[in-house]
Amino acid sequence: MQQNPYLPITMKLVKNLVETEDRLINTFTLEFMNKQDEENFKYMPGQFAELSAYGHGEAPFGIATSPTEPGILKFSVAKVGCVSNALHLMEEGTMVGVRGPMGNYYPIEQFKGKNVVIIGGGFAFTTLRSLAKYMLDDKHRGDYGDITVIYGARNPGLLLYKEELAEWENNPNINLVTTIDRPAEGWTKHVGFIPSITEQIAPSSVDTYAVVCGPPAMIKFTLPVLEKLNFPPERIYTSLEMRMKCGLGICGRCNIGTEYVCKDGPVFSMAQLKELPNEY
Amino acid sequence: MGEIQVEAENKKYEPKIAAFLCNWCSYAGADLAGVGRVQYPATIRTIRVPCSGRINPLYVLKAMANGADGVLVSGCHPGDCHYISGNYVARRKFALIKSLLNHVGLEEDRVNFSWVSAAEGIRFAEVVKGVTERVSALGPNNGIFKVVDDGGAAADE
Amino acid sequence: MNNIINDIRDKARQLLAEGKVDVVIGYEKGSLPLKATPFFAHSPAEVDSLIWDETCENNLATYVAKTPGKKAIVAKGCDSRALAVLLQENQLVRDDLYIIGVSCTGVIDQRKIVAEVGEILEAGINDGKISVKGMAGDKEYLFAEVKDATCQTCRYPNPVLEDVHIGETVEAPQQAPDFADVIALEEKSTGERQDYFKEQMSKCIRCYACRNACPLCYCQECFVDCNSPRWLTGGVNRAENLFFQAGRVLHLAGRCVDCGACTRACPQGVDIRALNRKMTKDVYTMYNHEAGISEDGKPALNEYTTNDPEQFLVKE
Amino acid sequence: MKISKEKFGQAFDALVADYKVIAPVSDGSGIAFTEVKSFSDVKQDYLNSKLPPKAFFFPQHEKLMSYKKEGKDVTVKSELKVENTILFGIRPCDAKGMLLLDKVFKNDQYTDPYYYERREKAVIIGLGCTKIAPTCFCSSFEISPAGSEGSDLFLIDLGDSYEVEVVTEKGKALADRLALTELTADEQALVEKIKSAETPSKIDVSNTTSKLDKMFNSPYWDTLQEKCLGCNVCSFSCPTCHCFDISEEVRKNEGTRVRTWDACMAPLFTLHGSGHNPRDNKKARWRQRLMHKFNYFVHNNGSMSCVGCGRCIKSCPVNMDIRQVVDGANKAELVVE
Repeated sequence: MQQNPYLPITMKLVKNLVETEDRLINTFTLEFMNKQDEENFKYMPGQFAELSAYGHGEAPFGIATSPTEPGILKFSVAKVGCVSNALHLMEEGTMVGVRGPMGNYYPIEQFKGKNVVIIGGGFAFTTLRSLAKYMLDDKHRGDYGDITVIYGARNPGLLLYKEELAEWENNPNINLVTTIDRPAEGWTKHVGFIPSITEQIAPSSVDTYAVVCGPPAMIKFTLPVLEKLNFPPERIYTSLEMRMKCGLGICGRCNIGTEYVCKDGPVFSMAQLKELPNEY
Repeated sequence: MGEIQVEAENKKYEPKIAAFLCNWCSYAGADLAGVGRVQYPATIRTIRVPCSGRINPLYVLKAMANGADGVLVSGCHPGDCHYISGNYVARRKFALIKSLLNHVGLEEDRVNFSWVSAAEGIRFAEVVKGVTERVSALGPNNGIFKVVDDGGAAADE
Repeated sequence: MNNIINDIRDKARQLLAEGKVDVVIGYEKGSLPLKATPFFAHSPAEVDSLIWDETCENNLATYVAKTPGKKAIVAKGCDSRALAVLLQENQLVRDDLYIIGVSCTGVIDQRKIVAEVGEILEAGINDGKISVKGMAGDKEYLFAEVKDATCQTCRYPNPVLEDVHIGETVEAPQQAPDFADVIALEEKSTGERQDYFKEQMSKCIRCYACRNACPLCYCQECFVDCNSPRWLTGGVNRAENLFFQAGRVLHLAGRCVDCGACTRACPQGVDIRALNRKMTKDVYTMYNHEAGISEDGKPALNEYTTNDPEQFLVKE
Repeated sequence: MKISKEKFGQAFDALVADYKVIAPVSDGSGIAFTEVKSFSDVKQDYLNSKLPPKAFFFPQHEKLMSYKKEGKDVTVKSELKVENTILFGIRPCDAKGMLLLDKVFKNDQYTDPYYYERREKAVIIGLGCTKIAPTCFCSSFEISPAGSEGSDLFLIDLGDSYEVEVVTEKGKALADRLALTELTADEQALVEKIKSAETPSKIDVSNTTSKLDKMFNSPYWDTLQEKCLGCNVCSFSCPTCHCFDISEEVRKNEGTRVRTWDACMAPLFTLHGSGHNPRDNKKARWRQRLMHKFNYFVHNNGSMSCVGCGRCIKSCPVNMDIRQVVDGANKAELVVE
């Protein structure tokens, strides 16, 4: 019989890093306690896990690490509710619960042999980082064509994973475009909203998949741009946010039409979303 | 072993009383009792509130639900409220809280209201003594608000 | 009764036709015998569904704030009192509200009937007599025999607030409020009362029908749903149920108009009114206050006098 | 086959030693399924319980696990407890409801152990309906008031005796403990008559699912929901509603994770931490409720998620009648988009 899917495994919080200058987003690095746990936790970019802050509750967060980074999981979490607040205040070394991996993942099999454009806004960049990191791995890089990442935030201080971005800047395997909404002192790269920067960069849609994650407004205005660039809806993917509890497709709250975001999602193509009621 | 333990526990039984004290009078009164070294039982857990008018009836219910053996709410004497009318408004609320809780079967002496001024350190000690005695006589909170758990973690120690 | 129904329809038709209101909130015949159901007439063509009789038990004041636009409402005495409290608390815009007042002699307590004749198959109301065909037998009742408990002690059968009155007014009892039910409970011992409420609370399933049916429970976020602080755990047990009911009743103290909507809404038959009535009695005896008997005035707990009774103070 | 009620009662009392036995009992304000120790406590003449028997597999409030924190460490313990159980007197609508819940608690990817292990260790003794309430409409869903689908052992009350039908292996194991005899021809005829009965109230659901496919943007939802109070009575009293919440109960350094019934009618059900709420109005919530039962569930599981027990009709404070709601959807005009 399969393991009880309601029981979390225990992982150790080894790093609680303040990620953004507004101190609202922290990145938690969790370490597997044993090999067995790690082997059972086989995941792919785009999946999420339910994190337990014992004494406060459980909440779902996208996994920011890639399966190519062994031993750990990372989550970048905005401070909004009960659980995320508790996580932010947690001391390093504390044990947290993790259930997962849950949901589906970005269709990396389909991406093979194609170019991939990753477009992310704000702190929705977490699973996109996982995806980029996965494709950039030495073992996988050869499977994919050009990888373009367009990533924006309101200001430079709100960009996630700054060190990694700096590294990607100089990595010939990836074409990184970063942008901020308004000019800021010391910022020499793009300035402008993601939709217009995307339009400006104009990635070719030939043999290319696009993955878009970000605030609803950003997605709303980016989609027409992608359409203009001739991306068909089947080749545009996004990841949905929804209130979830069980993560198993049972408790009912993430139900949209016939789909349960936790089990059938969170990754959907725009073609799939067009078939679903607009309730997300 | 059960019986012996129960007996031993009975001997050292000291009620736990949640005391909501208004910042301007009763809390200062309690402070005065402390400064003046006035002895009173160490049964109260003080929670300072800005005014007795701040007391939400749910505070009292929650204290009982979480296993307090008694509750004491104290504010400025009517007419002396730092905010002019806070305790006048609170007074009606308190009368109804007390009445309702008694009506649903909570023993009368578990929930207590009083007015204690900043100058009444000795009286504050007397109030606590009186409340402690009466709550002690009632024994531990096994009342109808306490969340009784069937063996899980939520049971009180 | 037929005249009243016709007059209600005429008024509703006129208000909608003249564009004075966008919707008329009243009652239509329900799907089950002896049941009326709230009805929202949006056009003059729909007003012929409106009815009025002893089955119109829901308190329609519940809907007023939630219904957008200008609205007319068919209001009994208790509905109008709820509206009065809502107005006192600035929850409604008086100009957006047209009150079609109807005097009420009480509503039927279906539970009494079902307890005797089983599920009701057919029923008719004629001349104050209710003839019922039930699964366990047939019976004819006098209206007085099956009148809802709350209506038996009602002192405001005529609307306290209205823009038009339909039908005749009924004679309102002049004597002081009757709290015999509360007194009977008060005279029991603490232990007996505790047992009574334990039994009642063990029935509650926390579906919140009482809260949602109550015209005066309008908090944006109810304390039971609040997660910081969390007043209640997810538990459904008699202690937490009492916490919920007592918390709700204390929020309603001095505001409850004793319409009985909570108790009628309860699918489990919990005696919620026993709590509300106690507060109503206390507020009346201590502060000589009745909730919602006029548009101006304030709820009892929003006011005070310098010599309010203080018997509740700790014994010293 | 049949057994006299007296003999059945004796066998029932013997079962109490080996099983936790749940049966209908009169609790003063109606019928409730409760643990019983003797057949004499069982209410035999009843329409149906106030609340559905789903709670024995999916309790309203249930501990999933408990934990203890010590410093930065934590120990976690499962709270799954399962007993051998017999549910006696389950009506055909509720038995069918359990089959539908089975599909929810075991989907293409996950099995819910709390539900499933209890379900596997439970035997359902169904009891056919010889009286049909005005709110019953199970025949709308190809459920017969005296149909044995979903039961392990199925009984029909013949007055002094029960007709006994063995439906599953589990039922057979129980039937082996009963001294069964043959039916007389008259009894056989009576059984046939009871079995052929239908509920007088029926709704036509033949085209409802395909109609709802096209109704997401229908104005029907605007007026439908007006009188709904948004309480949870219909969901809690529904034998197929299964939504739940998971929360934590904490005392000092210990806590339990519990799940409690929740309902799609509650505004907080879909509220995000960010404040965004995809179903932030009653209209969207009512649409979800109806769509889920009569459309989404059909697409996912091949049948409607309503068994026509009529509990929601009976207990709705404002007499919202699901039969009328479905009928209204059947008749609603489609908007051309």
